[in-house]
Amino acid sequence: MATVRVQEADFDVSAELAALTAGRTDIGGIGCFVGTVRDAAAGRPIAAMTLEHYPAMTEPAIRRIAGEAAQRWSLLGCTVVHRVGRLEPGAQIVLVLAAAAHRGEALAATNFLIDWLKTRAPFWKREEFADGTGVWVEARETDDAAAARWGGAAA
Amino acid sequence: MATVRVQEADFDVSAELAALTAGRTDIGGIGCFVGTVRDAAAGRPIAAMTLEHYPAMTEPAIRRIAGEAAQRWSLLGCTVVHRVGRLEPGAQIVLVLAAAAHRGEALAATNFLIDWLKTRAPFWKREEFADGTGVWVEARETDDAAAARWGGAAA
Amino acid sequence: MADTGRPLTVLYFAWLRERVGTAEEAFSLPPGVATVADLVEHLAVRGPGYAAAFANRRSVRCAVNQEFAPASAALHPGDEVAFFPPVTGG
Amino acid sequence: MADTGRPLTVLYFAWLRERVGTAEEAFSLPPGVATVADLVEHLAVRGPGYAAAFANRRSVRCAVNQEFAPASAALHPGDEVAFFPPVTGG
Repeated sequence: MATVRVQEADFDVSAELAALTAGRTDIGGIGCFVGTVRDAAAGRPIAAMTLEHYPAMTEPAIRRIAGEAAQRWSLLGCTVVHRVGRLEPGAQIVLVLAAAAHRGEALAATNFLIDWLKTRAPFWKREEFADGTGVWVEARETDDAAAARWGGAAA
Repeated sequence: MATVRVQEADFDVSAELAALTAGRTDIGGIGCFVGTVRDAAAGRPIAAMTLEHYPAMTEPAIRRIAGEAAQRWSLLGCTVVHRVGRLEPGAQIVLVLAAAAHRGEALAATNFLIDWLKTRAPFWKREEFADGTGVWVEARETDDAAAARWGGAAA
Repeated sequence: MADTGRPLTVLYFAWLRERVGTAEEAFSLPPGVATVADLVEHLAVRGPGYAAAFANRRSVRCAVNQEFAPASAALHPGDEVAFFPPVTGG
Repeated sequence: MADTGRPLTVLYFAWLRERVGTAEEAFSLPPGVATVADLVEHLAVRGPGYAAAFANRRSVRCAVNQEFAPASAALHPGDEVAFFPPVTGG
């Protein structure tokens, strides 16, 4: 039921929303999160960010967690699009959409899915500075704490 | 700083996102909620929903609460669009966008703003049935409970 | 009280508007009406539409000058007072 | 153990890939390697790139057959084992 894609191309939020809700009149609300590339990391300006992933694992893992979220919050639909490759500041990185009969479920599922993507989906970000050097982003402990809130389902 | 509009016309989420983030590279995430018209109320099919509001009060009240949310969650931008008039099942009713450096703030602010809109913004919905009769929607106690979670700021 | 001549504007929304039969009216602050609660008592006896609108006072909310206001809120000449059911937007 | 001939596939991502110098390699399950932890010990002494990749074992995560796996996870011929840093997507 979930739409899951990992792609280099950008995505259009309205088009994804339209696809999620097409022909449906039982949806009361859609929660949404769009992640974007910031121009600085720890105060240092970045020129770009490159995302790598583990293709054989990524989509199945996201699909599984989206299925769990759908059950847990009675979702009527769910979309996850995650970009990979080189992205410049301001670019969209990730989209989560969760549709439900009521807003509480839609927003809780959106929150859960983005927390899970940040802590359990096999993506790695490398930041590139103006001088051409780069560093792999280190995982943030606050992200693990955010995912741990959800209990077993996030593991 | 907030963009607030009450209008009969539909809205385009991508266009609102683009306007919110135009020229900015300090945003890390945008939380979003889209409310839509459901085809049934308490099990009874509805043909349409008509939204009435208190024009002199609505936009200033939303603008004030958006300003509070911006302070509380260090928002980098915020958009609220609420439609009025006659809307059929599947139509978009309300849009909330909240942009922040990090996802936690963006999603918390989105949640707060939609809870507040449901319980404190002067809109009233009238459901219209297939036979032409209609009823004014009664306020749900769960909505008040959702708004009460936020403490003083929601009052 | 330099302003006693300015009328009160009273607005009605949703089913209060339907029952009262008008969306807006203006009149001088009636003698003895100092608060929102006083105004409700004054309106409720104006006729059957008003009586129906204010029959269940617990279902009526009020704003004075575009701000939510309790029944105890003071009224002044020139105020805009709105009566409406609990809100159901979003 | 009908399948001892099938090689193990080992994948490296992010800075582990950079340090090891390859994204993927395949070899028969070495004698004495029964778990992920055994494989890490085996790889860490293969050369300076491997040694650097596995120097801080607390920073290395593993998946076996596309599922996150602890150091104690058993390995079998034909498995796909991936090593990578803690994830940073989203």
